[in-house]
Amino acid sequence: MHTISYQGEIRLTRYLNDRGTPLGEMPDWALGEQPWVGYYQQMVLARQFDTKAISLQRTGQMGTYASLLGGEAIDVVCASLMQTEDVLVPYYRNHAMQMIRGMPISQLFLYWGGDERGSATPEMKRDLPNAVPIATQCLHACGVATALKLRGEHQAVLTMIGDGGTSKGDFMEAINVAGAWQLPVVFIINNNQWAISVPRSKQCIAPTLAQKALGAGIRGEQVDGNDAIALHEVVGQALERARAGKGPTVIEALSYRLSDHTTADDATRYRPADELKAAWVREPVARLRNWLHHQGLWDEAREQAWQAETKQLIEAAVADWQAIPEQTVDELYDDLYAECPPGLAEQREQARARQQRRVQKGGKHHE
Amino acid sequence: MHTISYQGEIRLTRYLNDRGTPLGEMPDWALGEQPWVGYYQQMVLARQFDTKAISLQRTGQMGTYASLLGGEAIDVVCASLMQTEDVLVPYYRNHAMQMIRGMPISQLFLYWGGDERGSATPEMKRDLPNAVPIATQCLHACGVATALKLRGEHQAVLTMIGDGGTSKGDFMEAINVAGAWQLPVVFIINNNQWAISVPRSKQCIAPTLAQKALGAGIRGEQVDGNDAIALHEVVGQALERARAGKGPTVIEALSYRLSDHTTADDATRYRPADELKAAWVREPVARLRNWLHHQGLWDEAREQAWQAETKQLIEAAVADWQAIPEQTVDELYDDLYAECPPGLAEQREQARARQQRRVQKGGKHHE
Amino acid sequence: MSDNAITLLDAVNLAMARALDEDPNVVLLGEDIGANGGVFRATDGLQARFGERRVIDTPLAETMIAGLSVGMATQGIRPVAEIQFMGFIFPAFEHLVAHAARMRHRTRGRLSCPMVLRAPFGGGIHAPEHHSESTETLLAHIPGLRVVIPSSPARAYGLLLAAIRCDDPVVFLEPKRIYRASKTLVEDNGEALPLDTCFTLREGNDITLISWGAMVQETLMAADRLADEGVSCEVIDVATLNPIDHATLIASVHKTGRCVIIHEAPHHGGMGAEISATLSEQMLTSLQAPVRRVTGDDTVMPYYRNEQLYLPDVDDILIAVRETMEYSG
Amino acid sequence: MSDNAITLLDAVNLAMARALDEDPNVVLLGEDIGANGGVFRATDGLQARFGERRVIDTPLAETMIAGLSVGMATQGIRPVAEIQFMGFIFPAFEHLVAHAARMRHRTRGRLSCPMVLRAPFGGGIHAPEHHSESTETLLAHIPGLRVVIPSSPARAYGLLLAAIRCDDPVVFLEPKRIYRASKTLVEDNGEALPLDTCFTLREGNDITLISWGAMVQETLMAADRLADEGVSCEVIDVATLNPIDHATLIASVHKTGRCVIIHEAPHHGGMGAEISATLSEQMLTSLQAPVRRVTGDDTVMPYYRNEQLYLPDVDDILIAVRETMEYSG
Ligand SMILES: Cc1ncc(C[n+]2csc(CCOP(=O)(O)OP(=O)(O)O)c2C)c(N)n1
Ligand SMILES: Cc1ncc(C[n+]2csc(CCOP(=O)(O)OP(=O)(O)O)c2C)c(N)n1
Ligand SMILES: [Mg+2]
Ligand SMILES: [Mg+2]
Repeated sequence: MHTISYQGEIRLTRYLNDRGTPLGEMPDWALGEQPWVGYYQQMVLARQFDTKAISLQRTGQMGTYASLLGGEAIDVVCASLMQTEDVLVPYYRNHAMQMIRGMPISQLFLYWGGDERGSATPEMKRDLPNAVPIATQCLHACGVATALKLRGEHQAVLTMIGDGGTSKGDFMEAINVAGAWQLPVVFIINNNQWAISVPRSKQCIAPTLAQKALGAGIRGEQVDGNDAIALHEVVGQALERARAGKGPTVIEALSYRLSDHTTADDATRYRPADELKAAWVREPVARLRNWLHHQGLWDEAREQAWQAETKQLIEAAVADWQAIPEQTVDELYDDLYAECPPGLAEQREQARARQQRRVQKGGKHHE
Repeated sequence: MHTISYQGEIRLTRYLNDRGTPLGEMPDWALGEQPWVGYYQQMVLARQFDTKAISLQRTGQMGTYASLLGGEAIDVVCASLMQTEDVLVPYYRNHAMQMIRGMPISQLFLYWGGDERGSATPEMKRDLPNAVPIATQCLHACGVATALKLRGEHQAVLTMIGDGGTSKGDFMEAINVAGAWQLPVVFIINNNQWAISVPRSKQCIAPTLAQKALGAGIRGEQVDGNDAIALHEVVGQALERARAGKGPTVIEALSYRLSDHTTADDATRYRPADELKAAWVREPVARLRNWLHHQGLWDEAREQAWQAETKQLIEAAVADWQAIPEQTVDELYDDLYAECPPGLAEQREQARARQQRRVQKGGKHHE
Repeated sequence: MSDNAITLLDAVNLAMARALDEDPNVVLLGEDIGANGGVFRATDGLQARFGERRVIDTPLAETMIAGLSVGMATQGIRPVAEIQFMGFIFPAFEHLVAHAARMRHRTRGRLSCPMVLRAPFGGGIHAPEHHSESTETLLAHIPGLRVVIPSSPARAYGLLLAAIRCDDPVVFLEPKRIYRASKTLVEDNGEALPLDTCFTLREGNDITLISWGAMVQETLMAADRLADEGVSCEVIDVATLNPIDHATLIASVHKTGRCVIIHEAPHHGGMGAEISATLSEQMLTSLQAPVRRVTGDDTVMPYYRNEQLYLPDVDDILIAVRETMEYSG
Repeated sequence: MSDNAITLLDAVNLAMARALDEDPNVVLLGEDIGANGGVFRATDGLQARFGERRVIDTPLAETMIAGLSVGMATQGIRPVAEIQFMGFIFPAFEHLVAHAARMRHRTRGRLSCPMVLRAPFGGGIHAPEHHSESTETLLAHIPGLRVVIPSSPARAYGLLLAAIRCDDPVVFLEPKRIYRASKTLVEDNGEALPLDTCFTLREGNDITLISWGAMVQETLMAADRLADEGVSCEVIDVATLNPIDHATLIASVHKTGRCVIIHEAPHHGGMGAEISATLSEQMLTSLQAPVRRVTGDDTVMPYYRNEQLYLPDVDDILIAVRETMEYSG
């Protein structure tokens, strides 16, 4: 005797086609200027930042950098919908989220310039810092959410992960406990189709990544990650559900990594050129701009003015960053423990002497 | 615009009600003597083994032991359906599986008596040994299946895990890669409702554990784990699919841990007495016996004879076990590496001397 | 013995009860710590007393336990997580090394990670495979992670209180072989012990015996026997393996000139090596004999039938000490 | 330089190609090792040559990579798994410690686990956080797990071949700072090097310098400079950290009477401690000066902007050697 003990499904949300034209009648809330123009402006800023960061890396002024190209809509919409007291637990591609959350752009350069102080600004409040290990952030997000819940705070935690990261146990343990404890977390999967050189199809045979949520007994859905309007609806509702104590959500945002994995990567080794070309047609920034034009909310003059303004903003941030003095040797030792233990203090002493020796030898501060 | 991008469901299979009465018309294959009588006999043997092991532990002759009480049908049906060249990757409650796979019962006592040689018998062929870490076996099963696939062998791998174990990343990473690589693995979840003191409901909010398979994009189903006939159908089909290259299956077998977690546990601390009582009504051995009686395949005389026979078998195995001489000190050092390295050989030398010293001091061989 | 005489296990429970009571941010989590009170009963009665929000049974996943704790700790909660046996700590490693130990450093003090990870460790209780390991070295080598091991009821109480109050992540390893070995008087006075000093358990002049965890018992027994033979042993419980209070150890060996280090963990690269190396490096010429290590061997901890073959015993210590005392160039 | 002059990285690739060619049971697996040839190109061209069944891109999960390897290895496959950076090895720990290292012991030889886990390690290439760690100690302390570290193209080739052919599990750590540091002639003759001996790279009489991995370069440079100062250094590359060939080290220090150990990993509980302790314990009276350790400090490896502040350099070695040479009681 066979009976059905469970049924589940995944919904995909999409409002604009690749060119920014509505796929059907648009809902009322989608009409009017707000918040779309703001989103668009942030997305342009994000892309400017990205361009600058890559050029700084190429000219030897910054180290390995993970481009956000193609993820602008996801980052901007998610961060914009978060309340100040919500908590962000980012992954390494969320520069635009971090900016919108209040992290000065100069700090982003500081971080990607290989300096821990990039994660130290008070503007970041209780948001977690960047950290490179894949998928661990999902469990931290659950821990943060547990803390909020214990305190009776009705805020949400938002965390993001790549398509590759969903194969790692941390992600699956996280969505499982988020379900079991009904934690106020929104998990965003930035499914940009590649994990360095490994295509989405090799991570998992399931047709969607969102359906991993079904195994955890929580809500899962897909959204077009290049469609700011669809994102606005889906992420907004998930954040509200979280804040209202209605539990966690997994949102798979379908996007495309338009860049190399990082500046240390060369995607031409493994990625078909025509796939990349096709992806550019669907990219989020132009799509939203087309919609805004179509709606009469944006024009070439505003575009030029905003491009110029953001460029200036970025250049100013670079200058701010470059004016920050080097860390002292001490900073390698301080902040490891609440108080520096005697043995470590001794090592710090020796390191100071060593550094002085190196400087006297006429070397630069670094290397 | 909302569209549905995925739909999935979980099926539950059950043929006999709690008392062993058919829930509806029985399929043709379920009628007749074979294999049900054999299953029943093995289940009785398993329970006899279990009773003996617990009494050996209680009388100080054996260490901590994990009872299989309530899991007899799952173990017996799974192991019986496996072909000799299939590979078993067990968890710590699969004593009956191991017996049926050819492990001498004396070896089982040896293992649970705290002696590594229990996992060393040639009868175990390429089956993996018992190991205590939760969920790791699921990844080993995938590795074994990968090996079989690489070699072009059309065999299946079967592994088992508890309900609690499904919360651990290893399980979820395993079913994910099993799907991605379409590995010939059957994952059995023995959902006995408890992970030591933690009830099933606290592991995961999803109504079934089988639906974790949906997230991995593979087949998942539920089966009444106290119903040997349902198990026979579901596990048999999954093994056949695996051998035929049709991919992996997750089977959640619904059972109940009728024992304490192990002999070191006291379930009365956390488990309602009436829940246990209710579970005894559904238990697998009596259920199958009732069905056999009902079908005229079993009677009181055969019962008595078989009980006596198995008792003898077990006693003989105990005697065999007790006749096995102690390990030598050397065995702690040999078999760690293919060849004992010089430093370790030196330690072995000293250990021999130390052991001699201890024996001379009039101590027992052990302690 | 008075009414307040308690075991090491009781002391662990008492310290947690105290911490739960005095700080609403203290939260316990782990497998089976609630109704069951933990498989060793370390959390016995605490869920009943403090509720399911403060004493939380988790799903079965050690990575998750560690990861949750890190997240909670960044928000000012003080999670005290239990890993059921140290043999199951490995899934927690990535979060301990890459996150707990680095949160403060990574954010230059903006966030911190005041979590405690408790785990019973060591052999000798006839448990199954993987329940008897001593892998403290792996944790003590990690910069930023404090590793603390009590060896008496009083030190269990005082050090665990200190660990919970500490603003750094602490791995607190409980020597389960002596969980119930003896009862001593422990006053529940809320006084923490320092996390950066060794404990000199017995003063002596001829030789310094350095140990931690359950082996402190055998070490003290050996010292008793040696006293009868006229050898005066100084016995030190290292107690905190990272950071180690090298100064106390050096001062003692400076006085005695001889040293035997005793631990249960494997010899090769064990923390005994760090102590032995430091002593020899710092006071080569004042050592009257080579430092000796009495340790577990570099093989797998055997299943319980043979675990006594693995564990160092009093005789092993006696022999090492006698040979050290007799050493001459 | 001849046509056969290759880098350490080339040598790693060459050894794997050879192993794939000579044994159909050898299989490579890991993240990005296929079309991409690995993020450092260690597997460049191998998938094209040996096919997708022999050179397998895995989903992104290190626990899985290790667990799959264990399962495969029990069935006679010889998996050579890559962990992209050693900083991401922690999720693999449970499988390494509880399974790979124990499979043979657990089954008393019925099954074995002939797997290799490769990982690039160490700092100095300006990589992001977690890409620069040296945590070899954590692995070398685990009984049953061999830990091998090459420091030249020839040793990379010979030791990796040995590791793949070895019937024990081997962690093979590649010093990525010297992946492309220099090219030397390596003949692709299929000859493995022993997994249980140190390599004496330079003979000398005054002092023994012991190192492994990338720091062997600085050590050799220091030895050159010291030769100019009239100090004759014996330089030994330990190469296998478990088991360690203590005999060669002891014999050398017996000859020279002095020793400096150089490694990049943190000082506290690093493998330098094991070597230092063993030397002092074995030859207290023949040491003419205390053993010295030149190591990384007990703090987190800084982000790349400051990594040079962390890494020991030639000067640090020179100072330690000079002080050791000048030591008198
Ligand atoms: C635990 C761990 N393993 C490996 C890596 C190396 N690594 C960095 S990014 C990356 C791919 C991630 O892909 P995905 O999750 O899809 O995110 P994306 O970078 O595409 O946004 C890998 C393998 C890492 N950082 N952490
Ligand atoms: C990694 C790991 N963590 C913890 C344990 C301790 N432990 C042993 S059995 C068990 C509960 C397992 O429950 P479940 O998976 O439901 O299997 P069951 O014992 O009920 O068959 C726990 C927590 C372990 N063996 N391994
Ligand atoms: Mg991706
Ligand atoms: Mg269970």
